[in-house]
Amino acid sequence: MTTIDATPPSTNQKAAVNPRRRVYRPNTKYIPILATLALLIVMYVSGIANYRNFDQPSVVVNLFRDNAVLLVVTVGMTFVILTGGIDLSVGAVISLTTTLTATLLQGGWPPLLVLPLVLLLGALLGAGMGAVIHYFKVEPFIATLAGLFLARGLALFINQESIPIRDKLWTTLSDMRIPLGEHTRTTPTAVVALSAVLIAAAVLAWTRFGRNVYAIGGSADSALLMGLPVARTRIAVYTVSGFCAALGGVLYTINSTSGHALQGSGTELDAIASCVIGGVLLTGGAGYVFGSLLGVLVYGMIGTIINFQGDLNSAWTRIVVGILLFGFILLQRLVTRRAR
Amino acid sequence: MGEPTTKPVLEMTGIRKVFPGVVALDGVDFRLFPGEVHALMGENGAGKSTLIKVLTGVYDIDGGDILLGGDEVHIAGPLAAQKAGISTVYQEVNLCTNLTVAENIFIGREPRTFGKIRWGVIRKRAAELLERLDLNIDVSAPLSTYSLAIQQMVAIARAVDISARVVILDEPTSSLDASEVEQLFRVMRRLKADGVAILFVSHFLDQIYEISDRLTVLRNGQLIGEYRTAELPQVQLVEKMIGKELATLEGLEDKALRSRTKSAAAEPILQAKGVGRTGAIAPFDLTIHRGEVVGLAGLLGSGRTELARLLFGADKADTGELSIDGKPVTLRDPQVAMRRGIAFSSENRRTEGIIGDLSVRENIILALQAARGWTRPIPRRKQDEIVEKYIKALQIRPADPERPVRNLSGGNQQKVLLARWLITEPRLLIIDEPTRGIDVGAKAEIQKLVAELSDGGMAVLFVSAELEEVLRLSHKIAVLRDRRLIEELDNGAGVDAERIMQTIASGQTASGATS
Amino acid sequence: MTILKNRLFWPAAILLALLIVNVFTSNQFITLQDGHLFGTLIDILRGSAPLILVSLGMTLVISTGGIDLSVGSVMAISGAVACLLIKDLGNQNAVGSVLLIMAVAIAVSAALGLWNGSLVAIVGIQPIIATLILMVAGRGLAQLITAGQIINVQSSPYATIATGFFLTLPVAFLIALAAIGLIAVLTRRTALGLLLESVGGSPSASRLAGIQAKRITVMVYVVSGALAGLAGLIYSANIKSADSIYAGNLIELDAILAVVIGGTALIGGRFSILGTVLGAVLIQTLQVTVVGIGVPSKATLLFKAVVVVVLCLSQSVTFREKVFGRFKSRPAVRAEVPA
Amino acid sequence: GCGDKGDDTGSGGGGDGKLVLGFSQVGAESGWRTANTKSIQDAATAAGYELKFSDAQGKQEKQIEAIRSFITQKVDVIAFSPVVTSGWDAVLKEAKDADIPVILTDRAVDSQDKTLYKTFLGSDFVKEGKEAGNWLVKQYEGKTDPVNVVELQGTVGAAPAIDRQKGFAEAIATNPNIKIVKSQSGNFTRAEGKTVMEGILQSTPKIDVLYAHNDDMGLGAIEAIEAAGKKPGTDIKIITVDAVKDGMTALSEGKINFIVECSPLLGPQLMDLAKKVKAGDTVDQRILTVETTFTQEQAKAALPDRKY
Ligand SMILES: Nc1ncnc2c1ncn2[C@@H]1O[C@H](COP(=O)(O)OP(=O)(O)OP(=O)(O)O)[C@@H](O)[C@H]1O
Ligand SMILES: Nc1ncnc2c1ncn2[C@@H]1O[C@H](COP(=O)(O)OP(=O)(O)OP(=O)(O)O)[C@@H](O)[C@H]1O
Ligand SMILES: [Mg+2]
Ligand SMILES: [Mg+2]
Repeated sequence: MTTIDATPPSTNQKAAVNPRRRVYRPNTKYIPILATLALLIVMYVSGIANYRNFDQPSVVVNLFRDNAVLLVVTVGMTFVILTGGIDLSVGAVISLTTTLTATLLQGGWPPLLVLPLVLLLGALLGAGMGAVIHYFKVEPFIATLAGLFLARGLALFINQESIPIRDKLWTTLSDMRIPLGEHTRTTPTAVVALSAVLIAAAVLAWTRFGRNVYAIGGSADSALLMGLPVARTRIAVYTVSGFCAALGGVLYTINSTSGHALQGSGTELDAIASCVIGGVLLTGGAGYVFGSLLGVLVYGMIGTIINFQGDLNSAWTRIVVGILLFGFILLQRLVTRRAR
Repeated sequence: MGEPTTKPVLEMTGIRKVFPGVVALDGVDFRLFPGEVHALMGENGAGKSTLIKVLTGVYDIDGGDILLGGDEVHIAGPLAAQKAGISTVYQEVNLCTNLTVAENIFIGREPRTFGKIRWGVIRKRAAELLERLDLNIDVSAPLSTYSLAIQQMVAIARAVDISARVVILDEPTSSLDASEVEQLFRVMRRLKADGVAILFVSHFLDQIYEISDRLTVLRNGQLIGEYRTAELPQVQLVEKMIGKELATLEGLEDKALRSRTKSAAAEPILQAKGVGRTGAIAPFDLTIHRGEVVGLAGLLGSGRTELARLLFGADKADTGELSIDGKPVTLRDPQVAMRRGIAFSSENRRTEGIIGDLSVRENIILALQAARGWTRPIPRRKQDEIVEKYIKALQIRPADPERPVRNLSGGNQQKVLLARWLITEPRLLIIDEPTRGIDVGAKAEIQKLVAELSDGGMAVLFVSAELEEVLRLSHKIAVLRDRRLIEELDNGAGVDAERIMQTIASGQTASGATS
Repeated sequence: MTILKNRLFWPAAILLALLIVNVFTSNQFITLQDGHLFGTLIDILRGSAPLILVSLGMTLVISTGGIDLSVGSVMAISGAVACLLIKDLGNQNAVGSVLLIMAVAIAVSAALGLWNGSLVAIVGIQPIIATLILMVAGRGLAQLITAGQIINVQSSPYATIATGFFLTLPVAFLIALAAIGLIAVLTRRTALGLLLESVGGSPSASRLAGIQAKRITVMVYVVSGALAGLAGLIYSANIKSADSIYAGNLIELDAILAVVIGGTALIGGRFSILGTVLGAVLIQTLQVTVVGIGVPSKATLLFKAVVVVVLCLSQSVTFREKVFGRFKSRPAVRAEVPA
Repeated sequence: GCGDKGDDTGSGGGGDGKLVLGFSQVGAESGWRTANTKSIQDAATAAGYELKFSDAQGKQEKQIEAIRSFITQKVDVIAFSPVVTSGWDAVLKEAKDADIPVILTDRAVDSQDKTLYKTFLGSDFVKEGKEAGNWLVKQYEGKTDPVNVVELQGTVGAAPAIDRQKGFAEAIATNPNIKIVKSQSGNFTRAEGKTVMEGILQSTPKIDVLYAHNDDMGLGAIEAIEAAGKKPGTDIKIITVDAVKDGMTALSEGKINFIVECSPLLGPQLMDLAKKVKAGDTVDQRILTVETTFTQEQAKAALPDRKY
């Protein structure tokens, strides 16, 4: 540092408009979400144009009701995927929760004990998987697959049959309707699911834990070197996911007033797909819960359209689901690519 | 720069660290006093970064003790280190590029009310902090939108803002240019005055002599000694680092290479006419001839990297015409450029250079193999031959071709990258910060190599934050400012650092009028 | 000591343990009968062929950092196409025609792989979603081809690929062996393996090194599709019918598991063909063992869970260190950092 | 107490006055099920009804979703084959509140409130299991040798699997000589039926009887038995459930000994019922499908007219 005088570069810093300032661009990070939302609305409007009674408010309300479980599970999954992990066990945790809840309630356990118990169990299972993943450096895929086998295995072991729930609290919740408008009412399950989304969004945006989730997803090594609590955070996201899955299971039992060891199977894939459709990157570090919410709604909307179509046999149902999904993703790509 | 009278804030004794197959540290002692800048010196792979990682608990030690403020401690990890008052910038920029600049500075210690992060405060304070380092950027943009040098500054900002008793800076200046380094030193001096102990690693001897009070030299994982900087002449320091007589290092002598004459009447290899890319670099004209070394000079973020990338097709140009050997080409893809004999080594070796899981051998032959296509594998014997040759030529250590490149020291990784491109025998070699993090000895070797290659007819586009290096090697220097090529100079008599800085400074009015 | 450190040591040890269990539970572990080998071991080898094939393709896909969920549906389509065509043959036992039909089915599967690969590499859709589309729609296609019914065929050359024997060994296993050999040669004797690992290890660095990642990615999905198609043929030949609903159902999960057990990381990069084969055989052996020792159906999943847990823990270096490391001498206890 | 929605249910869904029937199918998990779907679709066309068909892919939540969608679409009659027995009260109440009559097909629900649905048309899985067991008991009447039975179960946890196991176990309990020595799940599929049977053959010294919860698993098992050098139907007696065409063929060829029919052809009966409940006629709470059992001789006679 003997030759160069440092004055010239520092002089231009004081220029009125800083010439070095990077070109301002509109907030590009929200473009994917906005595009997804726009496409969802297009889908809805074309549903109204094509099908009788599609314009009923209950179509929208039911979208949230019917997908309450998926929504809650997807919220948990979003946390996991944001850290770059994956949780295959969620569907099985739903199975276990519904089976256990139904069995315990049938056995006369007090409902106010059963509820926290099953939620705790889900969270513990998640924490266990998280600990194995973090401390033993086991691939999330394989650790949570073992969790899947374990949870569903336990459920089947406890009871293979479909068990009705006749508990007062559960049936009351199940029958409860929350009026939204003149002819529209919704259920507590939908409210719980939406609250989960809001809480998760707030946690991710405004808390240290939330930001650590993103940091780990960006680069776990860097996060560690930056002195972030990687172990705690990583275990926590799997705990959140386990908790959400258990909560989803509880919502399931409320929705259907029954428990069954095969309930919720395949939910993991739906949840992962919803996250990804909503713009969450599987490699971690990018995405929003609201995106995941939109992903769930897209999924639900596809189902609704197929139900309204009503003349597809199983084969065509699958094909049309595939085509709609493809069309949606393709448009989403095109729109976001343009806008960037 | 007083002799430390107080007790050391940090003391490491008999530190030993063994990786499978390498003893990275072997009984190293190290002391750090409050209010001093202590330089850690050594060749690439000497063990500097390892010592730092041992200190901050990234690695468990295999032997020895660490005393912090006189107490023996076990530091479980970077989090514990930070809590114990040790703040670190690691060698490879270790930030989360998916987060914003502001967030990278404050993550883990965000100001909050009732648990809710106060984003406004964070953005404001981050901007202020960077301002103090003379950096004026949009702090709410993702870090990935900035060049490596800026990322390095952000990492520094983060480290110095954490109130710590020990600040560790592992090669923070490797891609900074003179003015940024000056800003950094200003901050370091202030910290020092506050009684903070600073551990500083750099391969620039000038910087060491400017800022450090004392220095510790490592060689091959062993402690050579602890010295007061002022009492150790530069020549002796180098001798201690490399363990050889300086005589073998004549390449270090400044201006040794620059009097070379360009072979006359060389035909142009590459011609750019009005090539540019919106948001990255304004349209520019540039011609590169056979056997010519063209240096790019400019300040941080002036667009050197962006220019180089366009010439390789790493980014697509959206205006202008490019011709190679007189024939127009569109560089859609690096592959196209490679087929025309262009090679490009990125400044960002961690994400755009090495492939960590692969071995040294595989990393070296990668580009050559890609050029041949997958159906024509390079015979293993040939691979071994080439790799061995370059391991020797570039002094890559450890000289084990089957070691995963991830486990090499930073400087050695850089050499691997260089080797990757050299073996493709390109006609135009574009190297962006090729000497980043490379020790004095190897740097001289590389410079010599570049000179030899250009004598042999290879054209080189040479990008470096170190202006002297550009001056020493180039036949022609293109000066950039604010993402605009403002002048082309033939490197001859009368061209020196001052002249170039002047060009850059005066360019201000020119660009102010045109942009 | 070095064997113990090998990633594949523990899966291999567990495989061996399961095989030993089978020696005791089965009437015949391996014997010569009707001029060919027979017994539980042979059943395992034969039964694992489809999974091996699918997992091989999956290994390549995963090595580039992708994933292929559509393999099960491709299996169903391939079997459906083959059975539909064979059923309409005048002479179902005509070897030439059956071979041609099998080639057609594999070509169809490869084309489906091309579709997947294009979505991933050219359109730029995340692999999991890109292949999910075909996973869902593909099964619908298969059902459409078979009209939702099981198509029976009576073609002995077709059945041979699943149940036949050649040189006393099951043909299905020989086909799997050939595929293993082919993939091994393709990846390790050419530079393909290196390029795959490089693309998976760092896509951006690979692009700048001049590797045509797109072309390679597409190719990998095509190979995966073709191998899944072949697996589908063996699956359907085994039951001499096309079952569009269950063929390959959930096999993607087993295949991914096999790949991961084999030491290939899901994020891409280094892959091991041998490891994958070991993983696939292990999964099949586990299936057979469950039946052999008569685990009650309701406990089957729990049993599998236990094996997978043991497996993933045993493969974890840190776990082994923490459990067995206590016996090693450790540096003196150091005090905690003062907070 | 849910509110009183349904002010305009009288108008029905169809604009053209056709009867609109919403049918939610379990899925397409077998050829049996596909035949069932086809029967319903054909019968609806024949009767001139508008059919809203929805496939639940074996998931209860999808079925609930479909039923709610039918309510929104204001169909005239809802019919569905429940995936599982319990958990329908809430959604059925919604249907009731909307004044849409519900018909259960194929599988029952265990709701305590029997007014939630008009009728249940379908077979009784427990009864099917019993029929299979009774036939077996009769075969070995008066013999004292132990009879080793192997059972191939359907998908673990699925209603038909549980009930067919239960019924069978009840029936054979009358003869202590008949013992189930192995019971494994073959997932209702041919391929798994085959692999599981291979394993069982390898690990079980003496097998007299095989009871498979559906034809497909039985057919897969036959392949395994033949590969092991034994004669199905002779060395090992085989009993299955369903009576799809392939099964009947094997039965007539002597490879299976007895099949309990579980008829998928509910379409015409369903349309008939739909019309009645729409008109407000009273119908029986439980209507059994016309079903029978087949021995080898009966199969030979019935095979030519077998459609599915
Ligand atoms: N994770 C690791 N695994 C194995 N070997 C390693 C690892 N990290 C470092 N090494 C080895 O330890 C030695 C010291 O490396 P270190 O990174 O400390 O060097 P350095 O002095 O920082 O060099 P440079 O100036 O190039 O940054 C090198 O030989 C390197 O190959
Ligand atoms: N104020 C700024 N100063 C510097 N770089 C900026 C600034 N704002 C944005 N950048 C980003 O930094 C990069 C600067 O371009 P480039 O990397 O080509 O410069 P360079 O001259 O090579 O500088 P460096 O020494 O930082 O590599 C661009 O990607 C640009 O988006
Ligand atoms: Mg270093
Ligand atoms: Mg640069």
